[in-house]
Parts: sequence; C-alpha cells; structure tokens
Amino acid sequence: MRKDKPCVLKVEDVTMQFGGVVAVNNFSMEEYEGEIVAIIGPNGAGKTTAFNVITGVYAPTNGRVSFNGERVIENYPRGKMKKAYLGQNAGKYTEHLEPTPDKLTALGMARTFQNIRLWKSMTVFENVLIAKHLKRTSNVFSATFGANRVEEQMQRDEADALIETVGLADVRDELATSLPYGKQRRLEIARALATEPKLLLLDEPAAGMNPQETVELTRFIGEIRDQFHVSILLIEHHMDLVMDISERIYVLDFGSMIASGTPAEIQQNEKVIDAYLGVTDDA
Amino acid sequence: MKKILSVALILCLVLALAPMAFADNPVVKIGVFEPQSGDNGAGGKQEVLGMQYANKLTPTVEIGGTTYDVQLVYADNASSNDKAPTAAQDLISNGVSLVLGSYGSGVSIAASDTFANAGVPAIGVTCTNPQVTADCEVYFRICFLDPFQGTVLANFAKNELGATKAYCLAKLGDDYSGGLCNFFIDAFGKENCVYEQFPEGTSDFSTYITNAQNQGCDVFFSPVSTEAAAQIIAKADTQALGMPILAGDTWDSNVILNAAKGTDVKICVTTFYQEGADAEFDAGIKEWIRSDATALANNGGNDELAAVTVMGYDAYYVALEALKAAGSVDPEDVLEAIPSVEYVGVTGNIAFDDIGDALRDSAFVKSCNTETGVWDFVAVASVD
Amino acid sequence: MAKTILPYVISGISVGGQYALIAIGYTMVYGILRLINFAHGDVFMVAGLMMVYMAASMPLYIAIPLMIILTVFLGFMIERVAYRPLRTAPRMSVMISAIGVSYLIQNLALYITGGLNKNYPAIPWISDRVTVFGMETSRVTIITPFLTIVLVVLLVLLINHTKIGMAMRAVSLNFETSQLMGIRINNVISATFIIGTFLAAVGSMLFFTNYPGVVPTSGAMPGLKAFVAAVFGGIGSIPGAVIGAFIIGIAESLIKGLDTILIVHGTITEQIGFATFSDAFTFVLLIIVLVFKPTGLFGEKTTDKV
Amino acid sequence: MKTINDSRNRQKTSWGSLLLVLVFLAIVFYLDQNIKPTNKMFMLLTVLQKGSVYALAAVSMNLLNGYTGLFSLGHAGFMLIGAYTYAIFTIPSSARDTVYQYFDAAIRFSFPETFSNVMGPAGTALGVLVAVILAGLMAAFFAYLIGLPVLRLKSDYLAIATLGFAEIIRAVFQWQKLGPITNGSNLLKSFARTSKFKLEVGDTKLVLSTFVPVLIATVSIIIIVKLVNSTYGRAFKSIRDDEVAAEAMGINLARHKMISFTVSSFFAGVSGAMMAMVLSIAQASNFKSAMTYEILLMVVLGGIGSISGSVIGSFLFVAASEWWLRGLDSGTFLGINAPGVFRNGFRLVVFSIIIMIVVLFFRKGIMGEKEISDLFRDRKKKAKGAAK
Repeated sequence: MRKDKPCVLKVEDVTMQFGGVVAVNNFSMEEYEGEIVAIIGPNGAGKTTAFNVITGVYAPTNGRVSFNGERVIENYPRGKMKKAYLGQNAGKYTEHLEPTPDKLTALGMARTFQNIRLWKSMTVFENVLIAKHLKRTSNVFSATFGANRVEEQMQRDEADALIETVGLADVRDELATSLPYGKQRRLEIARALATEPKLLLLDEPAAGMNPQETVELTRFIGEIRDQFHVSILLIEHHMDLVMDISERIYVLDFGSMIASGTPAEIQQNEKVIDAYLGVTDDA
Repeated sequence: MKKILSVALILCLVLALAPMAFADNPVVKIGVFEPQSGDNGAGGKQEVLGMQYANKLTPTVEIGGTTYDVQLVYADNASSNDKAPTAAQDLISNGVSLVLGSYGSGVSIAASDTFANAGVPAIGVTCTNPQVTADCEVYFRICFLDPFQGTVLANFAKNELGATKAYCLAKLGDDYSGGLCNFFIDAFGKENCVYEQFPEGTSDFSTYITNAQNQGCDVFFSPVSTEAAAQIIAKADTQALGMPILAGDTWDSNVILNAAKGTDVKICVTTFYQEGADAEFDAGIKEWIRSDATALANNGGNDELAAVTVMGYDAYYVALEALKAAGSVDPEDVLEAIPSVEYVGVTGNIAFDDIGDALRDSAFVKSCNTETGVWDFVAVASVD
Repeated sequence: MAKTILPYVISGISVGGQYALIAIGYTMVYGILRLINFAHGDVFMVAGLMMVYMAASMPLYIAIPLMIILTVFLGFMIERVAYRPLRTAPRMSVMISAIGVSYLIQNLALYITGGLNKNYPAIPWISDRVTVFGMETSRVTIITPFLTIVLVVLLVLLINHTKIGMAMRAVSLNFETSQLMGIRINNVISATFIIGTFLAAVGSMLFFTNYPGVVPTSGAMPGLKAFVAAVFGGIGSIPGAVIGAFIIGIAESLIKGLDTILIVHGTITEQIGFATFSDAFTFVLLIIVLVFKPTGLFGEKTTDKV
Repeated sequence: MKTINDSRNRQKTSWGSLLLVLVFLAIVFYLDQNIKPTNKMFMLLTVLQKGSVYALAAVSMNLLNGYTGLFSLGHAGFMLIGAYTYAIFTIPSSARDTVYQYFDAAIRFSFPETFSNVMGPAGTALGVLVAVILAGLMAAFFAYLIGLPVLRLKSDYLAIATLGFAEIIRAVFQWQKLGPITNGSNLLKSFARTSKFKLEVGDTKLVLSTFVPVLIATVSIIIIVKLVNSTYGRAFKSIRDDEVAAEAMGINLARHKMISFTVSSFFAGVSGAMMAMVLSIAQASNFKSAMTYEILLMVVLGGIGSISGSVIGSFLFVAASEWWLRGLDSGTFLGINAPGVFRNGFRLVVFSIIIMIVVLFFRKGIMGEKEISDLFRDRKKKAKGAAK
C-alpha cells in the first residue's frame, strides 16, 4: 500500500439497491496515487455495478465517493427507497450529490467499457481527438469561426503524440471499428488517456482476448501507469493479469466485500477460494 | 444507379423544355391559375369549366388585325398559399399574356407579387377578399368584394331571417372564410356574433354545431370551403341544428346541393348568378357539360350550374376584350388596356374601378331546396 | 350546466372510441418493433377511400368485408415491403421509411381522388339519427364506445389466451431472446400488423360515418392523435391506449366547446378562442406526459443498460 | 511531418472550396441579370431561390438529425417562427394597415424602413439582414425553451415531442387573440421580399432576387460546415455514434445537445425568413408537419450525415418537383402524351416512389456520409494508389 501518497479515490459504504435486490452492499475501498487496484469476484458479484456507481452511471442508494479528497458522489435512501432500503448505514449520509459521468471525467476520472464503445464512424485519430474536447477553452462561436486555431492545432498534435505513444500510429486514419480487437482495446485506453485523467478505470480490459494479447495488455497497463502517472482501477476476470499487475485487490461476492489485500494475501484467502470454488485460474 | 438517375433527370429536363408543336395560327396564351386539388379543388374545377366552355365557343380572337388561336394554359395552385407563387411563375414562364383566377382569395394574394414582378396582368374571377387588388397594380377582378358580400349577408340575416345572434365559423388561415366572417361581423354587430375558427384537417364539426346551439344563436354563418360545407350540413342534419345556415358564393355549388338533398337544413347563399337569367347560355353550357365526360365529372356528376362556372365564362370574354383593346399579346400592353375594358356578360355589366375591382352593386340570394336538390331564387340584394 | 356539457362529452367519447381503435395499432406495433408507424393513419384513410369507391359499385354487404380484407392486406404489405428489409437497420431509418410510406400513400390518394373531397357512403342503420337524453345525434356516436370496448376485450383475450398472443407478449418483452427461443418473429410481426390494420379499418368505418369527408390528409391528424393516446396510456399497453384515447377524445371535444361552456356558465363574457388549440392541446398533453411520466399512465418502467 | 501535411491539405481544400463558392455566386449573379420572369428558363431561378431555402433548412436539420443523432421533427415550427419574425419586422408602415386588415397592428416598426431613413439604401439591406438574424435568434430562443424539457427524451419520443411542439407553435401563431401581432391566421405580405431586391448603380438596375437568398444560404451553410468541422462538431458526432461513451469522455450531453438544437433552430429560423422573402408571403398554415417530412426526405435523399448531400438533395428535390417532373402532371412527359395517366398528382406519386426506393435500397442516399471534397480526395488517393 502506498499510504504515504495522497488518496485518489475513496469509496465509503456504497450500497446499490435495485427494487428489492441489493446489488452492492456496503462497499468501501481506497486507492492511492500511482496504484493499480483490482476489483474481482465471480459473475454477478456486483463488480460492474460498483464500477458504474464510481463512474457516475448510477447514483448509489446510500454511500459516498470522494475523488482527490473531494466529495463527488453522495446519496441516501430517498423517496420510495426510504422505506424499501435494506442496506446498512442509513442516516449516515445526508447529502445528494449526483454528477453526470462527464463531470467526473472533467475532474479526472476516465473509463473504458467492457463491450468496447468506440465511435464507429470515426477514425482512430478522431476518436482520440474528440476526447480532447473536454480540455478546450473555446466556446462554440470561437470554435466555429476559427478563433481557436492554436488550441485546435495543439489538440491535434497532442492526439497524434498519444497515438504514437500507444503504438497506433500506423492505423491513425483507419476506421476505429476496422481494427483488430486488441488494438480497439488499446485505442479505448488511449481515448481515455486523452482526457488527461488522474484515475483510469478499466472495465474488464482483457475480456475476449487470447493469452498472447493478454500478456501484451498486462505490459501495456503497467507502462501507462508509469508514463502517464495515473492510478488504475480495474475489474477483471483474467486472474493472471490481475495477480500480475495489481498491487491490491478487493474481492466482491453477492454484492459484499469478502476480502481485500495484496495478490499474495488474496490467493491464500479461504473465503475467496470458496467463492470461486477453486477455479481461480482463467475464469 | 445514381448515375442512371441523374442522367434520367437531365433527360427529363431537356425534353420538358423541348418546343411544343405549332398550330397554323399564331397562339395567344391565357393562363388559368386555379386550384385543381386541395380544399378548393372542386370549386376551382367548376370555375375552369366556364373558361373551357367559352374557349370552345370562341377559340380564336382577333388582335391587331391578326387572328390568334387562344390557348388556355393551366397551373394548379393546389389551394395552397405556398404553392401559389410557383404555379404563377409557371404560367409566366410559359409566356401567357394574362392570367385568370383564382378561386379562393388566399392563393391570389399569395401570387399577386409574382404577377406584379413579371408585369403580367391577372383578372380574379371569384376571389372576393379586398387584399387581392389592394397594393397590387396588376390584379383586377370581375366579382364583388367581401365587405359588400358580408354586408349583404348580414342585412339578409337581420332583416329577412330575423336573426339577432349569429354564429360565425371560419377556417384557420383561410383568407376567404376569415375575411368574409370579419366583414359579416362588422355589419351584423360584434356583440351579437360568436366567431370561431377550426384548424385545417378538422373533420369533427359536431362540437361547433353544439356551440352554436348552446349559445342560443339563430343563424349559422359558415362561408367555408365546399369540402367542409358538406360535413357541416351532414352534422347539422343529424344534430338538428335548428337555425338556417348562411354562406357566401363558394357554397353556390352542386356539392352543397348534393349534401343538403333529403335533409331538413335551411341554407341560403349569396352569389353572382342565378340560373335562368340567360336561358340560351344555360342550355348551351349544360348541353356541353352533359356531353363531355370529364366536364361532367369536374362539375360533380350533374349539370347543375355553379355561379363560379358562369363567372369563369365571363372572365374569358373579358380577357378577350382586353387582348383586343391592347392590340398585342404583350402582357405590358394588355395590362395597360384592362382598366378601360367594359363588357356585358351573362352575370351583368363588368367594368373596373381605380383599384381594379369590379363595379358591382348587387348579389343574388338563393336558398337550397332540399327536396329537389336545386337552388331557389330568393332576392337580388344590394347595399344602400 | 350538465345539459351544456353533455353533448361535448358524448361526442368526445365517440371520437375517443375511434381514436382507440387506431391507437391499438400504434401501441402494438410500437410494443414489438419500437417503431412509430407513421403510415398507420394513412392506412386508416385508405380504408375510407376504398369504401367510397367500392360502395359505388357493389352492395354494402360485399363492400364492407372486402374493404376490411383489402385494408388488412395493405397493412400486411407495408410491413413486408417497407419495414421488414430494414429490420437490422437503425431505428431512425425505419422511422424514415414509415414517413416515406405515409408520403407515398397520401400522394397516391391525391392522384386517385384528384385531391377532391370524397363523400363517405351512408351505411344504413348506424348513420341514422337518434335522440339520447334529449340530444340529437347519429347512432354511430352511441355505438362506437361500446363496439370499441367489445373489440378491445376480444383482443385482450386473444393476447392472453392464445399461442400467437403469448408469442406477441414474448416478442415485445425481448426481441432477441424470443427469436432464440424459436418464435417466428416475422409471423408475430405480421400478425400484429394484421390485427392493427383490422381495427383501423373498423375504426375508419365508424369515423367516416360520423365525419363523412375523405381527403388524402384525413388520416394524418387522427393518426397522430391516436399515437399520442397510445403514448399517454403507456405505449405497449392496450388498455392504456384505449383509456388514453377516450381521455384525448373527450378533452379535445371539451376544448372546442370551452368558450361556449364558459360563456354560458357566465365565467367569461368574451371569447378566448380555445378552439384554435383543439389539436395543439393533444400535443401539450403529450409533452407533459413525456416529460413527467415518460412511460405513460400504465406503462412499465424500464432501465437502460450500459 | 504528417500533421503538417494534414493541416496544409485541410487549408488547400478550404481555399479550393471557397473559390468554387465564389464562382457559383458569380454565376447566380449573372443569371439574375439575364433571365427575365417571362423567360422559360426563369424556372431555373425559381429553383435556385426555393432550392437555397430548402438547402439551408435541410442542412440545419442534418446538423441535428445526421450529426448529433437527435431525431427532431420540429423544423417547420422553427421555420414558422423565423418567417413570422422576419415578416413582421419588415412590413413598411404604409402597408401595415392593409396587411392587418382585421386587426390593429401592435408592432409598427420595420427594420429596413428605420435604417434606410438613417442610412439611405444601404440601410434597407442592413435592415433586411438584421431582420433575418433576428428571425434566427427568435427561433433559437424558442428552441432553447423547448429543448429544456424535451432534449432528455430518447429518439422517437423526441421526434414525436418536437413534432407536437411544431403543431403547438402553429396553433399559437394562428390564435385570434394574437392577431395584432401575427395577423391571426391570415397571411402576412408586403414585407421586404426577394422580388423587390434591386440595387441601383448609376443608371443600371442590378437584380438581386436570386442572389440574395443564395448568398444567405451559402454563408449560413459555410458557417454550419465550419461548426461541424470544429471541435464542437466532432463532439456532436461522438454523441450520435455513442452517447454513453461520449458522456464518459467528458462531453456534457445536455449542453451539447442544446447547442446543436439551438444552432440548428437558428438556421431553421433563417431559412424560414428566406422562405418568407422568396414566397413573398408568410402564413402559419403553410408550416405543417408535411413540410418537416419533405425536408427530412431531402436529407435522406442526399445522405444523412453529409452536408453536400443535403444541399444536392434539396436542389434535386425542388428542381424535380417544381420543374423537371412537371410534365408528369400536365399530360406530356418525355414526349409521351398520356393525359389519362399523366394528370394532376402523378408527379408526386413518381416522386414518392423514387424516395421510397432510396429509403429502402440506397439507404445511404446520394452522398452517404461523404462530402464533395472527400470525393476529390478519394480520387487523388486512388490515383496515387494506381501510380504505386
């Protein structure tokens, strides 16, 4: 643990309840600057839901998320949920903060998607360039009438540099969707990096990849962390990858956290082994 | 495919521009600017019938010593104000010397600018709204105006029908019915009128009938298109309206007669012509309508004369007079000649005042005989 | 007061019943294909036109069934020709196709009728004049709501108790899964269109008997309003569409008479001109529903998946 | 290296396009002077005038439907607002009482008149320009108000809600109680219109009837092209392609949708103003949903997501329906004389069949998502590839 570094992400008592189903139950975690942290768990454990809460897709039913020491998401059981709430810590949180995902991205969180969501009709270059839109200072008028030429050129250069760095320069002008799967993943990560995040959230980055590609990806994620000075939070099924690069792991099962610790600790943890029924290898 | 399409389109263009076959005599073209479709399609067709009949009787005209064949060139303004300018332009580009029409005031107002811009004179046949000729140097007309017609109808309602409260119904955005209602209300007294407008595409007139009944009106004034009229009459019958329906010249049509036949609705209209005023003419045109299948269909399937048909007939001869007086087929000369044209037509004497309006001071009032399905003459009305 | 309002309500219920019959076609198609079938209103108009032409050349007892069969066939063919080839295309394309079909049908009707108003034939008995509560009206006005309810009950029975009905429910819940489970999607969709157009054909008979003018644009407004009714009641829900249609029919009728009602009642002395908004009001209602309760009165809530 | 080439190429294309546009404007100007209304070829000018109105309307709709993926059907409503704003503020005071014949006109102010009193003839032109811009702003303002509640709605619900709003706007403008402003449901006329656009230089009268609308459309479309190619345009496209991804990449959906919606409506308003000046009348009943559908079909014909496509689509649409296919309505077409078949309305039938064919079998329209400049570039690329 890098507790000497500042805390980038702090999740406190997050509970997500859909109707009468508690998908995530009282989940808390922390991530420190420069760390690679993984959330694992069997199918249906609530990983993706937790991920969607952190990235602002769903508002949690109860709990709080802080980013860079600043409270960004907070909610408490309201309205119909007031009575129906089945989780814990009711009454602990009293504010309602529900930013849209773009606000969180602006603060420095960027994500990728489990089922790659690139912009289909656009080239690799455009995909990266659009993610730079967030960093503009121009308004719609100055952009239309070309008063932002300097900024525009700068963003184009930055996008090109980024494409070069992630090794997609040879396919710069190809349609994003025409790339092989592995490169699409890479592009999605590059696109997220273009928003200049402090925290990069990867939703099953190795899903659908063969062992060879997975190995490459593992190396790639490590490189990114060092080169772009980002912290990384990932959800993953590939245990090889997780154990290889994560510094700490949180394990979810049936919505609740059953363990957390270093890869070595997790591999020894009985509860985790039980949860996975011994199938800790490639799930 | 795209290439074929574009080639085909260009081909169309070329062929459309290819010159027409020439007749022996030189040709003078008279534009017929009338709705053939849309709300006023039926009325427009009836108005055209008169011109066609006149053209058949008098297919040539002597202009400046040369005999010209008169060719009627048609353009459908589709009863729609936004299609009217293009239809007008179509006629102008076709080289017409002057234009007749249109049935329905809105399209005439809409097209007036196009005619003015090209300097092509137009003679309105039954467009009664004052705006048609106001502010437009090239527009003339041979019919009376709405302020006159509205007053005649209001007086008739008050004096002959003994009405004290009138229900007025117009169509939204229709200059003819809206204008006429306004002038009717002016003459009848605003405080004694209920004025409502229905949006385009309305098919449910039952509520308006109910409104009239509930507000205790004793005359139902609805100078709307014949399309709507047929439905209003049907509803008036099923809901037992209980007051006479009053309307303007558009209702002088066999569409109304067909709709009203067999009902117990009382309908009175003002119009330009009363059948029987010129027996010879009546017989001739009826004969022609019966013998020509298209004409018969355009007249609604029988030979009952509409006043607009007769007006169309007169308009054609006024146009010929204008051409003769101009001594040339150039629109500019025709425009100069029109103001001084005088003509004695089937519908009465026709002459123009300073603004280009007809000098007419009387209208016929007719009522519908619901048993026989014909118009009964009621009175000749004028304003003091 | 009651005497003043009653005629509006009765006329509104009647219009509502006719809207309901059209709205069911919308709601069923939307439930299954997620498509606003813009051409549905025009099919309704074509049913009216066919009746006009057929009644002129054959007795009514042949004309009416034949009209219904041909209308159903038209609805079936529209789906076949204009929607089926686009099954995998984006939703916008299908909607554009629907608008294109509507444009084509209207223009065809314009061509055939020459743009003139066609008078709907009087169907004996139902177009007779009757007196209800001291109010004169035609019999069709009274029959419509009852006939509508009977048809809707039959339809609900069909959907709940037959195999094809079950398939329809399955498809509207999840298109892909039902396909995987071996439901012949195309048959289900065809059946939906057939039922929808059948009801529209019946609706057109009632509607045009009541308001006997048929023009190429006759279907557009009733079609849109019926769609609004379907949204209002919660799209995909048949009872919802029916209730929505009745509410819209009555509201529309009352709006047209609101000036009169208020004047007779003494609330206002001068006209306000509410009647101008009789069509617009429907859309106001629509937008309010969409903004505050997007799933309509009886629609079920759905959550988007990321 | 690559980036420098890239930006140089971009500049080259834009200079080339600009030159083409100038040549086009010069041709239009020449035609304007030489084709008189009585000439058979005047239809060409009519097509140019109406075509430029629809081209702008189609391009602005494309900005929304094609580039931002917001399926809105409210275009006719915004054009109506534009047309009325323009008309009301350019009716000269002398004509006002004739136009508002049943009402006591409330607004007695005309931009061209006021400005020409101060600045002479140049003021008239400025007045027209101000009125056109005001027309756009008014439409954009209404779009903003409407957008607040409805832009959250998804695809077809948005379509039907905007369609509904257009109907509501139409009803409001026809309301008798607003008569002093809108002239009720009656038409507005006598305002500044293209047939009166003339410039007197010494003794020669220069006709600008076609040039002015074409110029306004051209400038507006260039602005839209600029917007589409800017960082905002790219953001719109990302929303179209994948809304969830766009939001996750920091694009504020509500804000960008609103920008696209208001800008699109601004230009819809401008095209409405142009419609009024070309037709020389403005009337609410003309701006029906059928108009929106027609514009949509033009967009589809040209290719959703292509601005040059929309322009080509609308000119083809207007030329075909107003000019080339007219023979289908009047008895003789392609030399075939068949009055029984080629009668009123046949043109529209043929036309709608062509459109259905495009919709079903050529879903990408004429241009797909490409622009004319892309075609040149592709050709160059191909030529290069062949040389290799």
